[in-house]
Amino acid sequence: MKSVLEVKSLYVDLPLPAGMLHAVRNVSFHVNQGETVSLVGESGCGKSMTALAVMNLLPRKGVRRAEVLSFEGRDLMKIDDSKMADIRGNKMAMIFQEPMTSLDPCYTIGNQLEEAILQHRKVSTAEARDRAVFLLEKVGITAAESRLKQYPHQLSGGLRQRVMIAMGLMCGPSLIIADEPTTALDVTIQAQILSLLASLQQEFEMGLILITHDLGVVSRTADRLAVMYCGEVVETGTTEEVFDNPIHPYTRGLMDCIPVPGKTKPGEKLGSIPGMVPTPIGELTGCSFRNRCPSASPDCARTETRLIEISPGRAYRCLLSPEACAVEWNRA
Amino acid sequence: MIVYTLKRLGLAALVAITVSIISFMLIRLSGDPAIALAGENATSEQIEFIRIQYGFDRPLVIQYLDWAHRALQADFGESPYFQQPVTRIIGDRIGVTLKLGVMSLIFAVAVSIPMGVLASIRPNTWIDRIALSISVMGQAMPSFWFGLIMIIVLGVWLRLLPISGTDSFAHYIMPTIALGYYGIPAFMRLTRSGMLEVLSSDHIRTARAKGLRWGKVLFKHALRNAIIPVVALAAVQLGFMLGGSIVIESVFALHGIGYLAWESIGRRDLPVVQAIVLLLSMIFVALTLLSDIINAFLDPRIRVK
Amino acid sequence: MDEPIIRTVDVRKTYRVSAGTFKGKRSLHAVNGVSISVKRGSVLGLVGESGCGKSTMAKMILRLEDITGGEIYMNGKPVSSVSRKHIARNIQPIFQDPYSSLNPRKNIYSIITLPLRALKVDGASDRHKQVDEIMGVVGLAPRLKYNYPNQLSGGQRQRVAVARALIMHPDLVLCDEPTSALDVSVQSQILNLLIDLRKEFGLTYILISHNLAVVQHMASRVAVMYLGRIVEEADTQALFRNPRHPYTQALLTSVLTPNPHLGLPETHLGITYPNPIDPPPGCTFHPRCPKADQRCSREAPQPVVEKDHLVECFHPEPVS
Amino acid sequence: MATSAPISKILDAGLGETVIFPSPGQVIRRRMRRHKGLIIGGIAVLLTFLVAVFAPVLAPHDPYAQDLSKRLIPPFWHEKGTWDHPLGTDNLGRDYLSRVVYGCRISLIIGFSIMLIAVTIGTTMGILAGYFGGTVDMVVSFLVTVRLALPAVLVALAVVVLIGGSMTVVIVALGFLIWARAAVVIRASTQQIRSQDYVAAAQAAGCSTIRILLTEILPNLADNLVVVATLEIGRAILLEAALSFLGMGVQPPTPSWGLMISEGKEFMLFFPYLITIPGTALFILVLGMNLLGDGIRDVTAPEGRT
Amino acid sequence: WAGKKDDVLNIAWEKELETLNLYYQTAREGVILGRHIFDRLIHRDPESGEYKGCLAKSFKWIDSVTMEFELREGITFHNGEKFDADDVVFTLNHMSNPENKVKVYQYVGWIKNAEKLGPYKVKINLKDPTPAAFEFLAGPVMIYPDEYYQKVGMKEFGVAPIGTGPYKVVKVTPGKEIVMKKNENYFKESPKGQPVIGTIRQRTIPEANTKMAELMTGGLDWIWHIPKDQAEKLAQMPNIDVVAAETMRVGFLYFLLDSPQVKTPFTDIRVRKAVAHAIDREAIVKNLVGGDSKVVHTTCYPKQFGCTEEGVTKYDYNPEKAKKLLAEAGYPNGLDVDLHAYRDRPYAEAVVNYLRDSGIRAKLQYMQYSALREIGRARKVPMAFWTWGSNSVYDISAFVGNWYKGTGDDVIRDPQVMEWLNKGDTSIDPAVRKENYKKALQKITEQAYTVPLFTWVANYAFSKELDFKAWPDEIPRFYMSKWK
Ligand SMILES: Nc1ncnc2c1ncn2[C@@H]1O[C@H](COP(=O)(O)OP(=O)(O)OP(=O)(O)O)[C@@H](O)[C@H]1O
Ligand SMILES: Nc1ncnc2c1ncn2[C@@H]1O[C@H](COP(=O)(O)OP(=O)(O)OP(=O)(O)O)[C@@H](O)[C@H]1O
Ligand SMILES: [Mg+2]
Ligand SMILES: [Mg+2]
Repeated sequence: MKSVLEVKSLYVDLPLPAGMLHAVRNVSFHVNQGETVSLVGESGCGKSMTALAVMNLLPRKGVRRAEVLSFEGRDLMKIDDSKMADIRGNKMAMIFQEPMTSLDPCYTIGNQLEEAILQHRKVSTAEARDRAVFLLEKVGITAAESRLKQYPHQLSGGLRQRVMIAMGLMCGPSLIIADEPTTALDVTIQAQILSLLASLQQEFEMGLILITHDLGVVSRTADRLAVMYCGEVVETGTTEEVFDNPIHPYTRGLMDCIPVPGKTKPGEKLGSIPGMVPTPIGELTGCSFRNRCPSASPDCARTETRLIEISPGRAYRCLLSPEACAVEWNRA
Repeated sequence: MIVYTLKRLGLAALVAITVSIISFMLIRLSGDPAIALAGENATSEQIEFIRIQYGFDRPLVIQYLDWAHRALQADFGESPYFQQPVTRIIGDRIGVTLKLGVMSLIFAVAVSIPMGVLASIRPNTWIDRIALSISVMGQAMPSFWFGLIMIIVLGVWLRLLPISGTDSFAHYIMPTIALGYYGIPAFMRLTRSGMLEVLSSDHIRTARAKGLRWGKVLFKHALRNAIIPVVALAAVQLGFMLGGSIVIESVFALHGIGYLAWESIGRRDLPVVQAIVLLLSMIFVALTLLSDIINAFLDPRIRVK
Repeated sequence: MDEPIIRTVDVRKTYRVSAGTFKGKRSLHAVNGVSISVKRGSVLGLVGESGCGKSTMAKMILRLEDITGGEIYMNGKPVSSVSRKHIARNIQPIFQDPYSSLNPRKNIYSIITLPLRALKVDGASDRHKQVDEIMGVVGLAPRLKYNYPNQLSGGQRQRVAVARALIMHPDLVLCDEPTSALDVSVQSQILNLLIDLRKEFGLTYILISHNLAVVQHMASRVAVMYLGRIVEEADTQALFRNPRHPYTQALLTSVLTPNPHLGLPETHLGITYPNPIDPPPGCTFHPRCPKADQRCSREAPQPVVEKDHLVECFHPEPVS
Repeated sequence: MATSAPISKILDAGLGETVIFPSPGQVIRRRMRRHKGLIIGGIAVLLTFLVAVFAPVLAPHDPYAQDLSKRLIPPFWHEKGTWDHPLGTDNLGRDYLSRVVYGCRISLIIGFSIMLIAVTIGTTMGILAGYFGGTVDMVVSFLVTVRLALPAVLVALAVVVLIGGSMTVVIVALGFLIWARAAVVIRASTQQIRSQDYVAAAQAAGCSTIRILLTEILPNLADNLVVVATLEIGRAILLEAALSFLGMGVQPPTPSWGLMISEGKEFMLFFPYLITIPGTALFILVLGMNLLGDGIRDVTAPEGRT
Repeated sequence: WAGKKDDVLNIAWEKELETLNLYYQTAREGVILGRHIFDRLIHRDPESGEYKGCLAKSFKWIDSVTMEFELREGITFHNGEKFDADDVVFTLNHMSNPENKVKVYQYVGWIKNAEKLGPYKVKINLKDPTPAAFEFLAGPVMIYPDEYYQKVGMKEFGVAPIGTGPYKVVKVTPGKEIVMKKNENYFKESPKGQPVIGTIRQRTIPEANTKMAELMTGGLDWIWHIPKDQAEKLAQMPNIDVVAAETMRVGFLYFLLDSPQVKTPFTDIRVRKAVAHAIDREAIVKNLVGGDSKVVHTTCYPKQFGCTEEGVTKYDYNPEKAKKLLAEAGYPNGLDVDLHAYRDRPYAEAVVNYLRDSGIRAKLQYMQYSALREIGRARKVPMAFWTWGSNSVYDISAFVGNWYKGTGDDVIRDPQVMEWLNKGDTSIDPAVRKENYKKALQKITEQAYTVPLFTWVANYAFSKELDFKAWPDEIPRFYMSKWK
């Protein structure tokens, strides 16, 4: 299958008053046409930064570095800002987490939708509007014509998120990055939006990067996933592989933490990971999970960890062998 | 919409009444206006005469109601000092003050908004520093002193600009700068902080993710959102400028209502003072109303469905 | 059967909200006639969509909001007749956001002792002992005693909130989404703590959450709210096994358990979103309901209880 | 974006405690050391404050002692200046340096007193409006509107002119006129604080309203109050100077800077030092106050904002 | 920006006149304009002090309460209206009628009525013998055009005044400027002479520095009321001339001897005397006021009729004596008191500082004239710094009459003084008058009811191209000026 996006050894650094924040470290993944790749991890682990680095929308002082960052064969590290702007929203679209604030409150939905295509295509406003109506209907919004004249605040969160999706599709991109598209929504709406995304992705044969911290969402939607911790990828593989047979202690801890109806017994204690996620500021050595890891040894502080590939596309980041990793988490 | 407008108008009326009572009481309770009216070297008989002639011997409440009743018909009575209808006296002078106020506002806005925008897109650079310094210094510099210094430098030493009077546009330049300068810090800071906030907001990121060019992001999406609080401030600021033009009018010998009010206080020309206080208050209320309407136009969240 | 700790009878809360700058004020029925009861020692889970009135209920029970209509009975006494201090002795809250629920200007010690000081409990001398003890119970290191909240992690902060709630040994702890602001790895720590504490002190919880898995894991009885009303209430087992209200069914279907072998569920709900200011006539759920008919749009259903399983629907799933 | 997450570090030290958080005081101290404006403003204010306190030591002459035979001696940098009167003498032959030094006291006292009145009124109104909302809020908002609608300089002038100028009248009149800004700022922050869960927690813990206002709300307003207070002092000093300029501020022979400018203004064209000296002093003090106020705001702002 | 080359004389003062109907205002600036726009029946020559006929060809006393005037013929008002006896009769009767509420009633109140004896002959009947009548007729009593005045009315006349004077008003912009043009048809026989300068443009500029800056840059040709030091500096400028002229204004401290409302230490004559000894008036005059200012020892202007220093008690500058007097009066550690003042703040401040040196810690209460006068009359002011210009009337009755004759301003009310003044005011025998005024002045100074200070000077600064002469009566006469 054709690869849409190829990321190899991506680093993102943010200078903060307290020191240099290494928000993303040595992250590699790729997305194929029509495939859903999920980045999953807890808050602050660098998921959004990875996405923004790809879009070249990092915060002002953010600096990105990568061995390979290529999109449809073009090296994104080498092209200038205006070329990148031509790609953004055109070939590569992004949907953000907060549907409430991600639309400009001052302009109508129609205006904002049309703007996306008028920027990149030589089309008339009428054509742009037709496209907008078509896509609004596509994302399940009825009475699309009249919706075009509405302002964002007149729509509910679910509708706004649909508008955001439609906006991403305006130019028919080959890659969509969805950064926690459903986190702010109610569960019932979350399911609807995710189905919608999935079906659109099938229909238009797009690559999709789905960023989330919800293991349930990942397991139901992604083809492949990368578990991130503290700016690094600690485990990758196909969804089945990782969920059925997690290797890294962090992945396994994470899966133990959440109550799963049918699996966990009601009222029973849940698994947990002690401590909290550190923020990677300053000089970093050793494994970043070592202080929460049940099987950590003094070596973990000294030795640099690497992703160990155990089969094509399946890798984990630990000093120990897969078997040694799989020590039981003690339920404290 | 109608209810809202009525409410606003009701509020304006309430403000007007309160303001008028305050100004009426403040001035009337402070002493006998008859003596003031009689003027220097007047005798007791003259004073007594004036007291009865102007009705200063009646109870305060009656005097107030009487005044308020006539004020409603745009009749602020007659200035005892000028022996002329107050409306006419103010009418003769308000043009100068309005001109000065509006020009100062335009000056302040024209300087501060571009500066604020520049500072916000390049925070912590020299542009930002200069803009901030100007704003901090502006806040610390008394406007009368600034005006006087301008007179010395631009008027007397360099002879670039006329010093006083209202004969031509050039006459308004120095007063406009002196008064307008005072508004710059507030506008600039608000623009800058508003822009900084908007620029880091989600919808700007959305706009950029759409591939929009920087200019379009800046002017179409960022500025319009950031300008909304500035519009509200502009109304308040213009009100302040009209009220604060007393000092500037006296420095540059502009015969507007600010200076008229100041003189009238000194000579206890009560009807004039009351009318000006009320007028300035009403202008203020009207301006805030206007800014609400403009903002409703800019920000659909405020508008009707 | 002994008196429930909390019993609400047809409780209502109406807010006057402005519908926009240029418009007048409208009534918003945040809670629109809710009757629930919480038995001593049980855990009542309260679930529902955002904005359906869960937090408002909590606030009324805590007497942080005045009740617009109906009555709440605490241990049989109407709360409107008892003082807030009396309620404070018996009910304590844990809020959702551990960042805003702790006063940033106070150290942990004074945050935890606030209820003691507010209620003028004697024994200032052994307060330190009490605090040390409760900090131990919730798993806070003693050295944190004089730290300030922003020196603590989210999980630690939530533990402080728990400690503050427990220092008066209340009967009922009202947890309003206690873990939804926390990372999953921390969420389980707090849930475990709540489970332990309940066992240790025989506590009663009202647990508000939109995470159905958490509710299923923790609660003994569950009430489902929709637009200010309880549309279904039953024991946890029964409710999850046999959801009777179409909304509950949709809710349960929507839960995404981590299972890579399943696809995405179909909820059969429309995309219309309930607007609490302008609720639909009849059954408020009918615009989204797959089973809705003419009657639903005209008439509001009344609650029906069958085998201790309440449902408010014209077309409920039969009790199995 | 998770920018509000606390800053921690991965330490090499081992696997135990790895998280260090700076205390709030440390954060503020660290930010203070980096903030140039704050440092400059702080030094300026501190200096004026010291001058005010040690005025009797610093002033070479009695600020009130007049010697009509030594009028209008220029400052030392002028060829006709003398070191006996380093900054020259004024229109009545009083030593200008001594008057500037004592004027520092007066300006600070005036600024401080006006600020105290204004901030007390404004804070009370702001807290009540922000906390109770509803009718109280409406009343306070109405009062603020009325106050803002009243042309302040005009009303202050009227009061001072009609009652007669003295330091007390000026202070009270201005104090009662400039509370609106404090009220607006404090109201907004109170509203924001009031919506925080810790206030609800305190209520749920059984705290009385007074107690909540005093121990939960007020301490969290402290930063804001300090900022408002410093900025208001600057504004008050300027307003007093404006009243003095119009001849209706503090009465002579009190050496307030505003009054000195007003008196020196008569001589501006030919003896410019009479206004440049007190004007510069005023400028430095107000500038210092503003820099300090802005600085404190920056330094105490929550993490993630600058 | 004009001046000599455009024949426009630009002048400025601080004050904005309320009205140009000059019977309805009392400001000095109005008096000045009045000399240009209007003429009077008689004219007092500023140089010689002699009375000459102006609108009247001749005039004489019939008896002590009757005067008769022969009017000049062929004079027209600015609007073309002819001047005759009707104008005079109308003006005098109208203005002296209390119902018309003129503000300068004290200068017309003595008139019982005026009668027309012929088209150019008029008789005035007086209520009482009024020695100052000529003074009034030569000053405040201007002649208005009867037809025009009755047509437009009192108010409109105030913005469009019509007179016979050497200048006519052509433009009034309220609060900003008044433009006057030379009256080409000014009657040739006028004792005031013929106007030379074509246009006079008066601007109101309240800010002293602006005024001076405009003068320095040529925007103005003439300004006045310039403090001594600035005047000296202006005099050094190449294009500016400065004249300092003594004026009739006299400053004095005025005490309140007793009052139900406030405590006053000045009940004790020793305290009053202490104040008198505490002030170095010579130093103030020399250093601060400058020009021709003089120390005075009585509360009147020395050149006024009846003003004398003969036999009055004089108080020298003697701080030691002041302290001693205070100690005797029971204030060994000095005392605190307010000093109220309303103009020329530096002078008041200098006085305050002198009082401090002797232990009288006076706090300056500076306020508007009207406010001060009001509380003064209400007997709430223990000590005030007053000045009095006598409305340019060269008769002592215009001064002491206001302060010691039992009027509202008189808070001393010494019955003996009042009696002497009354006698002086109503006698037409100059010797009797002088005698009575002298007695009154002696008592006033002996009792130190007031502390007379010094006379004022007016500093005029003007373009070197302007030929301008100043007079002690504080009335600049531009109709006598010309370009050099
Ligand atoms: N604008 C910024 N300035 C400074 N630090 C930032 C900024 N944005 C993000 N960070 C920091 O960068 C790190 C990675 O952030 P990122 O947003 O990628 O996390 P995330 O995995 O997307 O988390 P979340 O689930 O909360 O969105 C975090 O430690 C965060 O605090
Ligand atoms: N103080 C208030 N004034 C006006 N409306 C309010 C107020 N508090 C809550 N509401 C409204 O009442 C309704 C119920 O709110 P509530 O906070 O109880 O919902 P919730 O179920 O807790 O939602 P969430 O899951 O988002 O916390 C909402 O529509 C909300 O907007
Ligand atoms: Mg993110
Ligand atoms: Mg809630």
